[in-house]
Amino acid sequence: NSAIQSTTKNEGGTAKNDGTIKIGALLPKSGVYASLGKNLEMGMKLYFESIGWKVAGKDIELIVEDTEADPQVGLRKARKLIDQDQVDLLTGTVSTAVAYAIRDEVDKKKMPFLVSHAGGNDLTRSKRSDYIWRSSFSSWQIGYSLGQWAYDHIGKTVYIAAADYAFGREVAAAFKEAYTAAGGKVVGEVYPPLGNNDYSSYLTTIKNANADAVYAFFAGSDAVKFVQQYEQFGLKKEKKLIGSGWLVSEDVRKQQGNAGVGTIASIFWDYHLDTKENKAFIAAFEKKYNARPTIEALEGYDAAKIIAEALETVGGDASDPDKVVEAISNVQFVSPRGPIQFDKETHHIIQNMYIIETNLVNGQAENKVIEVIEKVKDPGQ
Amino acid sequence: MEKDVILHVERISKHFGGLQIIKDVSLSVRKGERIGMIGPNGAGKTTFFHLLAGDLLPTGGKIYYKGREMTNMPNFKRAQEGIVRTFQKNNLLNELTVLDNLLLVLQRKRGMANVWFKPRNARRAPALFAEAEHLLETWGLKEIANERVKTLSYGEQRQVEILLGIAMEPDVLLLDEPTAGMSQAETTYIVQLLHQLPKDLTVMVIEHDLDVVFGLAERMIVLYDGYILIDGTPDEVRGDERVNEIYIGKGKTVGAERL
Amino acid sequence: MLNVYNMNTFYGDSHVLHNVSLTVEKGKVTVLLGRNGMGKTTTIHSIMGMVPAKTGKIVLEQTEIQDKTSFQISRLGIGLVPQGRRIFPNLTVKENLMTTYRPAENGWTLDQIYAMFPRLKERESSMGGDLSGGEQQMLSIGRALLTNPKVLLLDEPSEGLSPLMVQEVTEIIRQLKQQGLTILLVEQNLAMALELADFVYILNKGAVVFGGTPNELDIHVKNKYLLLSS
Amino acid sequence: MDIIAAQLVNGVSYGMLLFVITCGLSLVFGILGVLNLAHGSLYMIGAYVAYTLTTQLFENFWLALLIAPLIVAVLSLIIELILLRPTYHLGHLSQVLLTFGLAYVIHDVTSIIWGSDVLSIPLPSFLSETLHFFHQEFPAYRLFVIVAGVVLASCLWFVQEKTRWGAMIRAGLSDKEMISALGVNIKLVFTVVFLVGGYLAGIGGVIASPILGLYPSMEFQTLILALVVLVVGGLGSIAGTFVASLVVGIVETFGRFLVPELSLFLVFALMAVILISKPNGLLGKQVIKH
Amino acid sequence: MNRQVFIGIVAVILLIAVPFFFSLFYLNLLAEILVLAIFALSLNVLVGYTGLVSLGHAAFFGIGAYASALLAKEWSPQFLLILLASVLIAAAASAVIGLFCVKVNGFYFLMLTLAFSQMIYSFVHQSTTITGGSNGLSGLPSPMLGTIDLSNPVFLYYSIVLVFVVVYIVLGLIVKSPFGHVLIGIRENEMRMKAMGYNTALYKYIAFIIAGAIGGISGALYSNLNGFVSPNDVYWTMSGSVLIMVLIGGAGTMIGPVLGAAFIVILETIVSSYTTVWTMIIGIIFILFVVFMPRGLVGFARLFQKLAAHRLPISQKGTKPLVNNEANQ
Ligand SMILES: Nc1ncnc2c1ncn2[C@@H]1O[C@H](COP(=O)(O)OP(=O)(O)OP(=O)(O)O)[C@@H](O)[C@H]1O
Ligand SMILES: Nc1ncnc2c1ncn2[C@@H]1O[C@H](COP(=O)(O)OP(=O)(O)OP(=O)(O)O)[C@@H](O)[C@H]1O
Ligand SMILES: [Mg+2]
Ligand SMILES: [Mg+2]
Repeated sequence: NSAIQSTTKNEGGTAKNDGTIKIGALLPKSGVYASLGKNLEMGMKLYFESIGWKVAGKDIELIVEDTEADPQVGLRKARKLIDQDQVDLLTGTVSTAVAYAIRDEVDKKKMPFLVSHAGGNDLTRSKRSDYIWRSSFSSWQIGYSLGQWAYDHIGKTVYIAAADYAFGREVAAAFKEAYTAAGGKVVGEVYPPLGNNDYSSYLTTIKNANADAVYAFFAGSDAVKFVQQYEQFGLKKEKKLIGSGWLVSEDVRKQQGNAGVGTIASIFWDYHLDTKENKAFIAAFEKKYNARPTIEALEGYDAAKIIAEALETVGGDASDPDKVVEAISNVQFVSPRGPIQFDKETHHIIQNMYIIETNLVNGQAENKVIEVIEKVKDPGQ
Repeated sequence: MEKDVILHVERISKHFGGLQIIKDVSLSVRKGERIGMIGPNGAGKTTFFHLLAGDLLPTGGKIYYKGREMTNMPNFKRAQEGIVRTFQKNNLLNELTVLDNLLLVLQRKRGMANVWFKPRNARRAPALFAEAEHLLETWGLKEIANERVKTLSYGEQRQVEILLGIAMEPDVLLLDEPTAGMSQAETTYIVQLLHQLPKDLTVMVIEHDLDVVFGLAERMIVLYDGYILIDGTPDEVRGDERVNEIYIGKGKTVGAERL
Repeated sequence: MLNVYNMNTFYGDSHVLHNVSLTVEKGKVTVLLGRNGMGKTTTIHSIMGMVPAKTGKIVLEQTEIQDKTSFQISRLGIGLVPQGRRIFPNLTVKENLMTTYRPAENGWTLDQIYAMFPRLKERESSMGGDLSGGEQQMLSIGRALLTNPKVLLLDEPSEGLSPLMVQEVTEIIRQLKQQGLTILLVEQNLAMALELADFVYILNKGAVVFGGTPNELDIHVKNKYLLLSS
Repeated sequence: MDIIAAQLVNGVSYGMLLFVITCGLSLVFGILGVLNLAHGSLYMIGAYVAYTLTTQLFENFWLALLIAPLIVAVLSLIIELILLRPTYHLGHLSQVLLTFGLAYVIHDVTSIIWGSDVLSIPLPSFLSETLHFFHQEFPAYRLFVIVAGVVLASCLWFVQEKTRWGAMIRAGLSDKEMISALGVNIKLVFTVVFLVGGYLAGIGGVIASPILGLYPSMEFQTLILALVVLVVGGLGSIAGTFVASLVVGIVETFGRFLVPELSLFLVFALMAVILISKPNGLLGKQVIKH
Repeated sequence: MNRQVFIGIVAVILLIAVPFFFSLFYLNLLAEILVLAIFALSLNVLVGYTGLVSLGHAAFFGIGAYASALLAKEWSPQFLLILLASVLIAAAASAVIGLFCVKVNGFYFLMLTLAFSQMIYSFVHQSTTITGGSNGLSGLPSPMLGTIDLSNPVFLYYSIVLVFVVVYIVLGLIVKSPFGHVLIGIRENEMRMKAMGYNTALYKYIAFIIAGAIGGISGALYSNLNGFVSPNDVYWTMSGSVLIMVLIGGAGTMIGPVLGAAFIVILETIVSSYTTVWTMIIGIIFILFVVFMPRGLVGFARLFQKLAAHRLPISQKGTKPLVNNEANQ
């Protein structure tokens, strides 16, 4: 198919190989987000394997492309998957910037795209597309869910510290929205750069401020450094540390030693969630990979399941993107994270949020779910 | 100031940290003069040239050129205005050919340096290339015109150094030990050519080869420890006891340098 | 002391030295003359291992050195005063002298060099690159002497020196010779060269065209290879 | 007032952390003139090896501090002999490509060996204590970093100023051929200095990573940071790097304290201001002139 | 007709023919290569010809890209207008930054350009309301050329080819002109150029502005091609990769940066589809390049040409008489 042909013809729907269904996954496999990408992929593979890489009698082929968490590369790879590999469906992107970057391309080419991580609010708000559905979370869900609870249980004043990038700021703003609505007061905010190396200066400032607690959004190596230094500079004794679940998630908690113990966070899944779906998922994952699943593994697993169920509904015929999208919107099941379904208005997932606390169990820092906030729905604007 | 004074130096001095290298030197140079400059090693001759050419700025004093003050004029501007120097230590564009070195001089002189969209080659700029060829021919460097400078022998590079200075068509030419490192044969040849330079060209030459300097100069300046010891005719200098003492050495007379 | 047999040296493809053979006798001053670009410096560099000869043999006392690297050659006792001085501009005068100093019994010391060139002592803590041309030449000579060599290669040591200093250096070379040092001297200053020479070679187009005592160097040869005869 | 004092201590300790990271680069690039963009990678290897040693083999930080840098030094030796030595003559631009390629290779090799998860190095218990002064608390490990920085600086200063090595390297930089002809095995000197630079990178990795953490792409972040400190101080002088580390450390700490919105901007603005007013950095040696 | 012009015309014909034979994916890839090639060409004016190694060239790419994106959003979708305006803005920015940068040399220049570009990065990254912060600006309106809608990738591709050809010819003329030779002279020995009467600071400044302006062109094209901009466009990694394109292609030649851009983009896209350790493979390729073809792809091609023509490489010294003064004897 030359470029001239494919741009002059209106319908790109040429006959594809009918024996297989191709799924393109855009995931970072190098750079800072490599381990997130890796876990998402592991989760997806776990699910597809459980159904024998077959859906509605067709083989599933998963093509993973490395986005390097770079929008340009992401777009280039999306084009490759769509134009070259002719995939039936796209999923993935860890980075919101990458998701935004490919949004128009996906929309224009009517390519069903199930977002399995990127949480930027606008993806299901101002940048909503008929072909984009999100099964992961939005930054609003993460931040907002802790606001009321923190006011009720932690204290009346907080200091906010969040990594300085769009996602960090969105989460912080959502928390602030809920917290102040509940009556709490934000006494200060600080946004250290992403990948900041030394928090001592910020921590000294925070320490000398008058706040009951500190709401923090950090992830990955930032979370390790922040939580450790939070303890080392003596803040832990004075101010409760609360934040998003990534502050004490599976991939960082062990590295924090016991520094994270006592932290309160909100998130949409936890390893210690006590449901039979979760137990089964964890058992399967640990058997296959001999490691604990992370939240990204769960996201991958769920995304794979949503895709498979939707394809099952359309009988394995992915040639009409509108039908595929329609099928996705109707998927609902009880996931390891609890019951999930899509909001047909916003294309965003409706899910439970959990308040978790980090405790010491047998000398190990472990999270425990202390409260469930059910069916949290993104407002969509 | 007299009318035909082209260069006038008024009590300039130069310090480096605590060292005073040039001490209140004053000098007037008339147009077309041929001045030889000698003095012991480290007397400040090269530094004096640096000051004239603007490669260093003086710590005190003033320099006038063609009646205008130019004490703080930057070096490239002075070169454009006609004060041109050669370097004691070869200072060429080593990766380029001799021809390319020369063309860079000529293209500026011919006002072509700011031509942007016309290739510089023999077809598009025949006059430029012809002139370069002529110069290389005259100065006996034609065979090495297309050699890269860094592959030339030391003495050959010295010859290029002088050629670049002359090709600038200066009004005042400052030659810093032009024949050092050149063989006797080349020295003789170059000196002949220097004699043929236009009469209205002002030349100042630093040289330790007394034959060369006394052959060229009609006025001699002896610099000693940062000040002018003698400023006079070659004969005055030749006869001066102090010069023999500090510079030429006993038992030697000018002219006996060579066989 | 130092013998060069049939040396051929190339820069890339260009054949610069053609079967050059030289004998530098112990305790003598051997002078190498020739016009610009004839291969004098290349000869020196080949002996020193800086531009290794492609073929030929170079023997210092009994050791063949043509395959050695220049620092080994230097340590075997060959000192070099290079053309163009090649002072280390970002080292002080004292550092220039002392960095490569190799002490020897009854050998040169820093104080002796300073006594010989008082100017260097005055400028002891100046950067090498700031020195005047002549001062750098003195420094270059001093630096080579402080490696306390057995054979000294001098490539135009008088360049840039005032007549007075030329005499001084001539005197030094004479003394060195008397102390038994072996010297290979390249010079454009014929007066100086012939005053010192025990034996003279002339290079022309990379080949040895004359070898003999200064007395044998008649006006013919000179006109042909050294002077401008047109 | 207490908070100012506390921030000052933070600034000094951060500055010394920067020095520990930068001193190896200062030696290899500033003094030896080898633009080694894989320097951050050597740092990273030091950190990862220390991680393995402390968590899997000995569980002893001090032993790791001893052994990990040696391993990095051996690796640098191999790199110098096989890759750099034959290509020195090609100049800086080739070194950029070469060492950048090397950094890429090391990047993947480490992620194959150690994975791409975030890791951290456990500290001996007395270093994980918290100390109290100025009515503030301060981690003991940060004091250790300050001491380490000062010790390293003194050793390097001594070697550079009091031995012939410093002069030899500088001479070799301006004219390699000539220094060889005067009897110095300059290739060996370069190799040894590069090796020492690698050793210092390893030390930097071990000492800094308990604070900075271990994570994929850490090497590039560290490299940029180190380059900034290096130029602020000026090439060619350990003293410059030392001063620059303190200046950058203190300015950044107070910048984050006073105008936290400009955190990202600050280091680079500082570097720009310094380079514009002092084109050779704070204490940089003048570039070689004619 | 001379050989170079002939090769040029053939190349242009090939570029025009591409959409008829290759799929959309390759078309977009080629368009991206051309855009980055323009970027590399612009940096080459500094690195290859003037001898100023910049690690902050992404600043101008990013300024061009953001200017174009914002103008397209707020002002007019007209491709040419936007392109022109973005170039002017990038040129203005380089005029300001260049003022400071040309005063320092060598590695300090590299770091000062880095500093400026990182400051611009942090501005772009943080002023979320204007630039979209770390998420960048997406959903840009598709460009129009008069009444032609360039959202059709083929038309957009042809527009890019056109700009590329114009830039290549203009730069090709500049570097061969007397002005270009001045830049080369500065690269070789700035001090001597001053002694020849050249105001080298001014020439460096002009070169900096040319490079910045053309960098701006490529940035503007990039945002039109992709329909979004992101802070990555201004980040130092972008400066680093374009520098590598120049080096691997061969600095100081016209075709080198183009080859370098093509090589890197193709390599990255293809290798990373097959293996996760693609960084390592690219790294090894860099190393092999330095060891085996230190003069870049171009040097390699030249060597090959020479060998094929059975000519002796590099120096013609062998034939030259050692003596240069025979004419005088
Ligand atoms: N930048 C500088 N810093 C310090 N001292 C300097 C500097 N430049 C020159 N000098 C000193 O100034 C003195 C004069 O140097 P200059 O080069 O002018 O001498 P000269 O008369 O040309 O000598 P020669 O005949 O040996 O070339 C020397 O002693 C030198 O050390
Ligand atoms: N690096 C080089 N690459 C190629 N050719 C060179 C190189 N160095 C010197 N040559 C050539 O070798 C020949 C001999 O040069 P050499 O420097 O030995 O001459 P020389 O006799 O010392 O001359 P001078 O009196 O000018 O110092 C010259 O023709 C020169 O052009
Ligand atoms: Mg002088
Ligand atoms: Mg010579």
